[in-house]
Amino acid sequence: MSVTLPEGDLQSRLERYLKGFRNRHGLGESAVEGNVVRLVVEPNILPEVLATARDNLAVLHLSFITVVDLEGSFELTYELLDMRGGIVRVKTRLEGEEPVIDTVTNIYPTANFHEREAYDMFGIAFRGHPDLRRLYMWQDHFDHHPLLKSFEISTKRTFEGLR
Amino acid sequence: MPKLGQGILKGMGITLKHLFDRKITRQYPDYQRPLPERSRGMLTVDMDRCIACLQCMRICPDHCISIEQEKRDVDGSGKPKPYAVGFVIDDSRCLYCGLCVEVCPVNCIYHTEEFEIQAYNRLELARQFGERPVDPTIDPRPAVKKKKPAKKAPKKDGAA
Amino acid sequence: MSLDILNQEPFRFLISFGAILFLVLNLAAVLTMAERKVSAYIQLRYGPNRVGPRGLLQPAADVFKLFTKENVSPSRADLWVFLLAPIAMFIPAAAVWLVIPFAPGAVVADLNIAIVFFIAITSIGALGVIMAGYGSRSNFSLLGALRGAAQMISYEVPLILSLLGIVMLTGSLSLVDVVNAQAGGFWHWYFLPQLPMFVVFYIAGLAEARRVPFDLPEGESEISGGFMVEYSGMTWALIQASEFASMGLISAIHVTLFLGGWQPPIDALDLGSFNWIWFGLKTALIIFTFQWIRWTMPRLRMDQLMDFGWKVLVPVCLIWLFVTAGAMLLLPSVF
Amino acid sequence: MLREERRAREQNRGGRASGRLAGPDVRDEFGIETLEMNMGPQHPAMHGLLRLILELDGETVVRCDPVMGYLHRSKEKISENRMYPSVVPITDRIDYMNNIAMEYGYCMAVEDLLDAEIPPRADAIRALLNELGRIMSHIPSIGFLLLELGAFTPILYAFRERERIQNMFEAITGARMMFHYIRIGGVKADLPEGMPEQMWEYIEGLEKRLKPDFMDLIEGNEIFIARTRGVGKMTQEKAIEMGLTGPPLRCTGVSYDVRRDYPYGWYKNLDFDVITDEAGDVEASYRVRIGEVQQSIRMIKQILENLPEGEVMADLGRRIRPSEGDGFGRAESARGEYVVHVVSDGSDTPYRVRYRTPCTVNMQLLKEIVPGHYLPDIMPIMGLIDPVSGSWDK
Repeated sequence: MSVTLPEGDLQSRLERYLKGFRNRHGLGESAVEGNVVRLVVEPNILPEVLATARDNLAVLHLSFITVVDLEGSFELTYELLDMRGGIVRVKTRLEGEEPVIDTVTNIYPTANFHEREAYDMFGIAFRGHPDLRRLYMWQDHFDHHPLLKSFEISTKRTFEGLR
Repeated sequence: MPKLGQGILKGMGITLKHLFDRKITRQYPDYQRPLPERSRGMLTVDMDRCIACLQCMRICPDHCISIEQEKRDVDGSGKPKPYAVGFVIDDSRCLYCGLCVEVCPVNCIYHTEEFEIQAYNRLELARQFGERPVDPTIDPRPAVKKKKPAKKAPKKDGAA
Repeated sequence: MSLDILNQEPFRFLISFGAILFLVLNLAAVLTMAERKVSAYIQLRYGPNRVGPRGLLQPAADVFKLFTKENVSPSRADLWVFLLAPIAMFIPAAAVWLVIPFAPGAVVADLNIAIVFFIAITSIGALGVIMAGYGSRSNFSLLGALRGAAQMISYEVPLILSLLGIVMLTGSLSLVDVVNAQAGGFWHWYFLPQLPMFVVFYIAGLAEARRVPFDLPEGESEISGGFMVEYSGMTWALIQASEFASMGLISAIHVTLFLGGWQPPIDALDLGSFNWIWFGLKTALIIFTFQWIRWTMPRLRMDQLMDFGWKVLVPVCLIWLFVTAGAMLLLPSVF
Repeated sequence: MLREERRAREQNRGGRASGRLAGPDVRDEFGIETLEMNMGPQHPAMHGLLRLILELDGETVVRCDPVMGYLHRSKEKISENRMYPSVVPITDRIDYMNNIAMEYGYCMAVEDLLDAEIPPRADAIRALLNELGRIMSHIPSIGFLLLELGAFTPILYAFRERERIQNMFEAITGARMMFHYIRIGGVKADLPEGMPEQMWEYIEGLEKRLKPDFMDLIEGNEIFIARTRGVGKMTQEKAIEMGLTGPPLRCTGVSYDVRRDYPYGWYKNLDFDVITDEAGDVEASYRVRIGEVQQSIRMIKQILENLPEGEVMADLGRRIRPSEGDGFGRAESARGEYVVHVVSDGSDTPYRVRYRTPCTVNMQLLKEIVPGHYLPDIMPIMGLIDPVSGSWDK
C-alpha cells in the first residue's frame, strides 16, 4: 500500500545513485553537480538505465521529458526525482530525421503522455509505446511536427543584431 | 445516514444566514470602482515625445505595436532624426503586460485608466497615432528586416 | 341574471379552467423570478434588478424573449414526439390544480377521488420526460430521460404511500374533505400525527418536482440539461413552466394535505372567503424551502437516489402506516 | 518504415473519417452494446475544453479517453520566438487560475541560466504572492468541486474571496489576472504603501470566514460525503506511477511538496507543514486543499512578520542574453509540480522552453481511475485533479 521514499543525507544518496549507475552501465560522463546526478547515455541503453533508477535505486518519479531539436539530431532529457531533494538527469542524443527510441512507459507509466507529446511535437517515435497518438494536434490532416525548428511560423520576430 | 442530516441542516443554516447578509455585488455601470494607481489600462502614445527608438515594438510579446519610421528633421537642428510617421497599437492583440511602458526611454507610451473597449470589427481595435496609418494586419517583421541596414545609420547619429 | 348562466356547467368549468391556466402560467413566471431572487440573496447578489421596478418585470421580458426565439429542433429528432413532450409535461402539471381547494368553496372540481386523480395525473409527467429525452435523439437526453423515468416512477411509491395515512384518517379521497377535517387551529393539522409521512411526502415531492438534490434528470453538470438539452425557445419555456408549475403543485398539495389547506392557524384569524391568503402563504413557505434547499445542496447520484427511495422512504412509510392503523384501531376515540 | 508504421497505428486507432476513436469490441455475451458518448469539449463541467470519449454501460463508465488540445496555444513555440523578458507575460496564460506560480517557474529557470542573485526582499515578495495565488486558486477549486456536484452557492462564496485577493493583486501588480509581476531578476516593483497591513487584515478575515463559509457549509453535508467518499480512490503506488503531483498525490498520503523537498526562493526560511491525507479519494483531496489554504495563511503571516528591506530587482543589465546551457525552474503550483526547462543558445531568445505543467500529467489519471465509476462520478474526479484548460494544453 504505502510507498517508502528515500531518507537520509542528500550527498550520500547522490553518491549512491552515481555509483549504482556506474556499476551497472559504466557511464563515463556522469557526475554529481549540486543535487543533480548528470548522466549522458546512448539511446539504446536508456530504458535499462531508467529501469535501474526505478527498480534498484528507487527513484520513483519521472518529472518530464524534454526534447530539443538540434537540427539534425535531437537531445532528450529525462528528469527523474527521488522526491526528497535528489535529481537524476539523463541526457541522450538521437540522430537522424526520423528518430526512434524505446519507450519507457513500462518502467514509468507516467511517461505515456510525455512521449505522446514528444511524438506530437517532434515526431519522435517511441518503440513499444502502447498508445502512440498525437496528444495536442489533430489526428490527421496535419502532417507537421510543430516544435521542429524547420516548422516556420509566420510571426517569428527575434531582433537579433538589430541594436 | 450516520448523522441524520445534521450537516445538511448546518449548511442550510449558513445559507439562511447569508440570505440576510449585506450584498457584495457592485452595480457596475452605476458604480465605478476607483482603479489602483498601478492598474494597467489601454495604452496611449504621446507622439510629440516619441523618438521612434522601436524599443516598444521589439519587446512587445504579441507584436501589437507597429511603427513606421522615417528620418526627418523635426526640431530644425539640421540633423535628420528617426521620426515615427506611423504608429499603431492593435488592441485586439495587446496583452496589457506593460513591457512597452517599461522600456520606453522617454515615457511617451503609457497606460490610461480606460479598459472598456469594444468594436464591431477587429480592425477597428487598431488605434492609429501617427500621421500616416499603418496596416495592423501586416506583421511588422518584414518592415523591420528591410529597415535593418537603414537603422544602423540613425543609431550612429544618435551616438554622435 | 345574465351572469347566472356562467355559474352553470359547462360554462363554470370552462371559465375556471381558463382562470387556472392563467394562474399556472403566471405562477411559473413568478416562481422563476422568486427562484432567481432567492438564489441571488443566498449568494450575496442582488439578482435581476434592471427591468422594471426592482426587476419585477424580468419574467415578462424573459417570456417575451423566449417566445420570439426560434424553435430549433435537432435534424434527427423524432419531431412529433419532440414537440409533444413539453405539452405532455405541462398538461398534467396544470390539470391537478383543478382539484385543489383554494378557499372555502373555491374549487373547480370537487372530485370525490381527488387524491387518486392527483396520483394518476402526476404519473403522466414521467411520460413527458421520456418523450422529451427519446424524441431528441441525443445521448445526453436519453440518459436524462432514463434517469427521469426511473426516478419519478420509484419516488411515486413513497409519495402514494405517504398519502395513505391521511386517507385512512379522513376516510375520504376528496381534498375538500381533507381540508375540512383539519379545521380548528394548527394542532389539528395532519402534519403532527403524520410527521414522518409529512417528511417523506416532502422529500418525494422534491424528487417528483425534479428539484435539487434530486435533479438528476437535468443534472446540468454531468449531462448538461438532460432531457431538455435540445429544447429552445417556446418549447423550452413550456418545459420550464411545467417544472415550476409542478413545483408549485407539489407545494400546494403538500399544504392541502398536511398543513390544513386554507385553514387559518388559529380560528381567530379566519378571513372567510379570503382564506386563500393562508393557502398562498403556506404554499409560498414550502416553495421557499424548496428553493432554499436547492441553493444549498449538492446532487445525489443515481444509485444513492434509488437506495434512499426504496430503502429509507418506503419502509418509513410502511411502518407509519401500520402505526396509524394500529392507533386508529386501539384509540378510536381520538380519531 | 517508421512513418508508415506510425500512420498505420494512427489509422488503427480510429480514422478521421468517423471523427471518433475506435474502441475495442464492446458487445457482451448478450449482444448488448455499450453507449458511446462524447463529453466535451463544450461541456459545463469540463474545466475548460476537454473532450472525454466515454463508453457507458448504463451509467457505469467502461472506458474513458481524454482528448486534449482544444486550447493548445503553442506556448512553447511562441516562447522560442520571443526575447527572454517577453516570455514572462506569455507564461501567465498557461495556468490562468494560478498565474503567479507560472511566472515564478520561468523566471527561476532564466535566473538559473544567468546565475543571478535575487535580492531577499524580492524573494520574500515572490513567496508572499505565490502563497496568495495558491489561496486564490484553491478556494475556487473547492467551489468548482461543489459546483460539479450540483451545489451552486459555494462557488460564489469562493469567488467573493478570489475577488478580494484580486483587488489586492491589482493594487500590487496592476492587473487582476495576468499579473506580469515577477520578472527575471526580481519583481516589478515594491509593494505599495500600506499593502502589508491590508493583506494582514484580509488574511485574518479569511481565517475567520474559512470555517463557516467553506468547511461548515461543505464538510459535514451528508450528500457531499456520499458523493465524494471512496470516489476516485487510488493507492500510493498508482499515484506515483501516474506521476501525479500536488494535491492529488498528497491526498493519498505521499508527502511530496516541491516547496519543502526542492526548496526555492524564500521557502527555505519558512516553517510550514506538507498536508497529507490517507484516504486518496475526492473528499481527501478537498481536505488537503483546505489544509493547504490554512498553511498558506500561516506562511503569509510569517513572511509579513519579517519582510526584509532592500531592493526588489537585481541588476542584470539591459539585455538578457544568457550563455549556452540549460536552466531549470521548479515550482509548486497549486496543481502540482511545475517545471520550466529553458535551453539557451546564447542569443536573445530561448532556444527551447519546456513547460512541465502539472495538469497534463495529472490528466492521465482520468484514463486509469474513471472506468468502473458511475457517470456522475467523473465530475468529482475532475474536481480531485482540478485541471485548468490552459495548464494541460499549454
